[in-house]
Amino acid sequence: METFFDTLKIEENICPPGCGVCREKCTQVQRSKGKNGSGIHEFHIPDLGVHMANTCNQCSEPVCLDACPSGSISKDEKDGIVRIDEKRCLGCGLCNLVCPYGGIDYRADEKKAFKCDLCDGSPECVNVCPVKGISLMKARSIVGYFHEDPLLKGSSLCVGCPAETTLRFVLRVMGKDTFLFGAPGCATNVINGQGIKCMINIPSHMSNMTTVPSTMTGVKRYYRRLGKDVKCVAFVGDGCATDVGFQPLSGAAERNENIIFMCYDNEGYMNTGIQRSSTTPYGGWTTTTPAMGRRKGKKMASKNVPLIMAAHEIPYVATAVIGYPEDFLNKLLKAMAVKDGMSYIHILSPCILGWGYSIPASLEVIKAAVETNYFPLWEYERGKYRITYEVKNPKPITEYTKLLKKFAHLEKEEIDELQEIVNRRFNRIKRLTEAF
Amino acid sequence: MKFMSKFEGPWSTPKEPLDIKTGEWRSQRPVTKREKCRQCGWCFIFCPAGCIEEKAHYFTADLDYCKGCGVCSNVCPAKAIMMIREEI
Amino acid sequence: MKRKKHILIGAGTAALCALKQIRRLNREDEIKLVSMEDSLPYSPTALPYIISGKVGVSDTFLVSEGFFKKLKVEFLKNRKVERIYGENKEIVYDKGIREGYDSLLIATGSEPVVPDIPGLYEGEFLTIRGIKDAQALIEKVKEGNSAIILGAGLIGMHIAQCLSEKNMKVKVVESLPSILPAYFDKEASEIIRGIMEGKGIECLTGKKATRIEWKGGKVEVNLSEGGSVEGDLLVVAVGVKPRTEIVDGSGIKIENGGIAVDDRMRTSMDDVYAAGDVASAKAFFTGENGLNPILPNAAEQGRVAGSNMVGVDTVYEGWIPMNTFSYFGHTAISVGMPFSSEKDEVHVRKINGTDTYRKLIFREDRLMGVTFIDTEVNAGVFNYLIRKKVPVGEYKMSLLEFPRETSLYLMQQAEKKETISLEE
Amino acid sequence: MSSIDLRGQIRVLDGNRAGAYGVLLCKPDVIASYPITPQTPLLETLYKFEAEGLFDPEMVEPEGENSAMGTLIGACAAGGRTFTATSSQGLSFMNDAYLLAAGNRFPIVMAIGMREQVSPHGVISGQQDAVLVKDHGWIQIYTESCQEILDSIIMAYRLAEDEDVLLPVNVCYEGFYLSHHSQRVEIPRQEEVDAFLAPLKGMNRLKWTLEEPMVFSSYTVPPELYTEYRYKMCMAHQRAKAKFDEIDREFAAKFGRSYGGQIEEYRTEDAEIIIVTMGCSTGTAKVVVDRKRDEGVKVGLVKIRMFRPSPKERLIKVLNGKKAIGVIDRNVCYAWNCGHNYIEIKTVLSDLDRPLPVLLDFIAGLGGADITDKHVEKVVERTIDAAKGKTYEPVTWLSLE
Repeated sequence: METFFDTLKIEENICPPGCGVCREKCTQVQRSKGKNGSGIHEFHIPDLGVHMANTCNQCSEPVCLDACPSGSISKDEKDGIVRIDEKRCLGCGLCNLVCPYGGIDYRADEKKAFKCDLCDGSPECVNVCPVKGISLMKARSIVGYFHEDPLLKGSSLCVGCPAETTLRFVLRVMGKDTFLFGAPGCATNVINGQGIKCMINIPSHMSNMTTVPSTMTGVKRYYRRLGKDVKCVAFVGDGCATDVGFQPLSGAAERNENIIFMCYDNEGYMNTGIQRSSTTPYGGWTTTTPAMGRRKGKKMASKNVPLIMAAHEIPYVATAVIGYPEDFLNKLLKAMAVKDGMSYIHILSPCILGWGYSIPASLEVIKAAVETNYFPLWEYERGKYRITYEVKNPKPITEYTKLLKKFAHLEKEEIDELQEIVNRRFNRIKRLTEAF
Repeated sequence: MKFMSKFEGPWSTPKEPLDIKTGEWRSQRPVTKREKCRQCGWCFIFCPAGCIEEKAHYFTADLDYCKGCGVCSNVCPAKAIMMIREEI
Repeated sequence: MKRKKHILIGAGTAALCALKQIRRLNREDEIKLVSMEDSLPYSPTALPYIISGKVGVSDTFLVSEGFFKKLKVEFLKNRKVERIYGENKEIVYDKGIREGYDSLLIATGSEPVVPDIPGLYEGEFLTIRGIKDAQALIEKVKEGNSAIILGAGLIGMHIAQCLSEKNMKVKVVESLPSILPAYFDKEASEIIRGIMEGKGIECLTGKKATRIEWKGGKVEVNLSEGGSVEGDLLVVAVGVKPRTEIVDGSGIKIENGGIAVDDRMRTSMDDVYAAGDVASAKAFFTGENGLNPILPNAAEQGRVAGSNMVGVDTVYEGWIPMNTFSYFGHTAISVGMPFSSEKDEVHVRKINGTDTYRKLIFREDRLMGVTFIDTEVNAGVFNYLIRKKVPVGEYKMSLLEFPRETSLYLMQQAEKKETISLEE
Repeated sequence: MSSIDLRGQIRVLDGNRAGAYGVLLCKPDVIASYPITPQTPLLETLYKFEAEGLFDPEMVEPEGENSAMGTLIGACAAGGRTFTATSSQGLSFMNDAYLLAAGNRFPIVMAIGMREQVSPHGVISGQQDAVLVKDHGWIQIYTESCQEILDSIIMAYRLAEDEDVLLPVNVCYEGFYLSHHSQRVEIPRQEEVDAFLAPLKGMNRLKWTLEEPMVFSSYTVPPELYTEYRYKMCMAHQRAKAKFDEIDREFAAKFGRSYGGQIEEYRTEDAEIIIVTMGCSTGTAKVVVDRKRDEGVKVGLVKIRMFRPSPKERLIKVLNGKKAIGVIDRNVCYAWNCGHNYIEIKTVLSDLDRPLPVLLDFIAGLGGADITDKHVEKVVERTIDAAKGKTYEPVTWLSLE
């Protein structure tokens, strides 16, 4: 259905001062093709503290193309890349004159226009950037696995809730041959619909918080008896998965039922109005762990549920976040491939209201959680632990906590303690990857 | 006796879809700079409301359902999606 | 919805951009492109490059043969539209054939102005507007011969350069005091002139051609204030004027010599649009209508017209003067107002020992115009800053010192500002 | 052929095993059960049957009763026939899912090996566990004998899965007295049961399929819709009553055994006084009734089989014109200081013709205590006296006298 072109993303304000590695590499690559120039420019205006890079936008209605008097600029329908036919280029410079985004250069000495051609799909700048500031976003390799979204539009989840994004992502990957299971919680609103009106196009069950894994067991086993392999997927909150519903989850894991159980962990009871759960982090504010008077949020660390699930030695356990969709996709595919037992995926899912951050910032929060090792991305696959996204230079936990009002009351002492918990937990996982 | 549901129990079917025009919640709306859209589809993946659609050569939100969260604008690598305040 | 029929008259940049836009927004409507010429569409801007031999004729066609088929567009070559009947929504072709339309675009472009100089028509002078003109000139190019060019505008200077590169002796006659007078101020103009003259191009500015005399294959141009120049061929490039004869008798309003359009590129007649060199359209700075026959405008006006023709309401922001001129490895760029007025703040930077010249014109904290000679910039970004009225107050000096970097930074910031969510 | 396959035979079996044969004969698709005394041997027997290949349901071993019911909810929603059994605190622990099953109209059949509830602790017989959930939306059938357990399980599936009913059904039998005591049991042949259950195959039942996706247990707004579902559930319960009588008649025709449907009426026709019982004490009571009849006392007995829904119409019919009613309750209602059936009968009184019979309640057999013929004789005698005009406290704690 959709086109989905690969595209370069350049992060803002992270170019190291004086760095020019991307430009040098691009020039080198282009030279090897007999061209002279760089399709990417990094700039430094020390006086203004500006360190940035700029490249062609590969517009869908390129004005450079429209303004070219010799028809030498074209937009490739297959990869979306705007290319210059060098042989036909007059060197008139009109493209440079009309492009508002500085995406095309004119070289007077050569009388040629010059621009980024994305190295025809595998841009070298991505590999050389020392701060990973350039990435190639490849939606096609993700949406290639998408099915039609079984979830209708118009859900009553909060504006911008990443849990909805996550659920749609999961369901698009899972496809139609899926039974979906939910429990009372935020996602209820999505899964259930209201009254006699439904908003999901796959069979779905709204269970009690204590009966999700067992209900899945029943469906899976009944269909197994009929000789049919159906996907049974749960998408429940941490209250259900890690608290009141933990016993049946553990039971299903011990029985190694062939189900995919996903917990979207928003670290609290959010549908009832932000009460603490067993995954509320140390120091985290909730209405039942207030930050006032004698209290400074939750006193104890969160329950490390994915690790507990791995201890059940089920075939597959992973942590995932929607902010790293390729990683998430791989994990979903692995979970779907498991036919002899249970898969558990623990998803960190920020709650705009309960955590206190601005509506569109979910992905920043998620990324900060990963980049600080607060929520390391790892998997346990048939006995082997593996970190699936290595953070080279983990940022201090303050880079995460500063984004969230629920940590606003923390002082150095608590921050240090939280950092200690993060370090300890990451080291545990790290050592597990080394030991197993 | 007047009944709303044709079923005996609390069940529902997508044949009777729930159609809440969540667009009414919106205080700001995304407007795609058509010409600048790279068709990368990142907004499509990340739109919580699942309301991003592909037009001829750009992606745009279905404003009947778009809640105006701004995530699409936030993830757009081309900065091609503007958030415009809704006027009442 | 009913399939509509759009007829586009002309096959230049404006018509093609309108066509592409219509197709982007509507896959069903019928589109017909009518060209007076028998070739594929091309841009006159490319003609000097044919003369210089940089590219062949076929390399300058704007689109390939397959383009029309792919876009489901009917391309009529060699057809002239004689008349438009707005009340019936019909056009009449040269052979009297009538055809109805739902919307019509006039993008007939412009033609060279030929000044009324005694003796001009007694010999074979050349103008450069079509491929045939270019081919005719190529045939007359001969190393060592000399050429006289009337007009030191962009076309005139460009041809001068091309002929000079072919080792012809070139003399340019311009009635105004400087070359490229519409786009560059005196100082910039002098820098360019210096380089041109260094390459042997004689620039006779402030001199009018008063009489042309043709003798034995030579042409002599008598100049005002006395004196004359002699050459083997004469090129007239004093400017272009809109090609408007198509609207004669139709009642469509003409102003400034072009077809008057509003900010949706609509003419005074319902469902008839005009775009490109033929149109007298809103100017960005003054808001008044005027002519600005340059390619970027044709492209943008074509896009705006195309959008409106399929019912997607699109406002034309107005044209901004701009041009870029490449000559002998040098580049001169002008975007926005080339000349400052008294209320403007002007900053100029020249770098000793080079031909580098930068001039920035500000009005309060807005950028109004820039001129760059031999300065590497992304010129369109300045157009962006001017058009978007981006406040540049504190960055004025930085723009002068680091024009490329600062303009890109400001553009990125402005783009980011537009996309920042208002929700907190 | 397995040595434990006793289908088509007559054997001496305890109630748990008799019940297990009932389940075997109904061929459920999914069984999930968690052990709790006294029903444990029932599920053990089922796991043996499966191991021996007598049938091949999916046998789930859940980690608790709530998950057992959860499993059945899933399997039943998908269209499967399901079975589980529990007792006492197991039933309490299952409550979360127990309610969900009824509200969703899932035709699950569950046996309850009845036992007292905590506190105090005690693995002791009683009816308290089952009567406590009398308004949780399940149909409840109480049995008197091991044979009746087996037969009632078969009838329970006919009732639960009937398209006019679609409600979960409990088959209740007292722990130890029935679960662990052996009696003569006729085990039907498989073909007979297959034929008896065959009508269910043609019945409509919404299932959870990929082809016709549905959401089960939707979020109910507006309140009128909630009311509608409750009304429909009440109506289903009301329809179940006559349906159960029909099923009983059909069962009698096929198997030669009848239990009277909603209630069993024993020598009631010309009786002046009626003893009301529920569960296994009925056998003892019948002996006493016979004995008293021999003495010329016009006493009859009504056995409540269908405790939920209430067999109101049948009770009105049988109790009309009687002089006195003595209820034996093996359970207590704290609110009214009486047994639950006493409240039930008292509710029916207002619908009887005047003069109303005198109503007495006798709480007996709690905590695993036996209800002996001496107890029942006391009940009959006092009820006769009351009919003659003697005044008694309405409720007697018989075991404490």
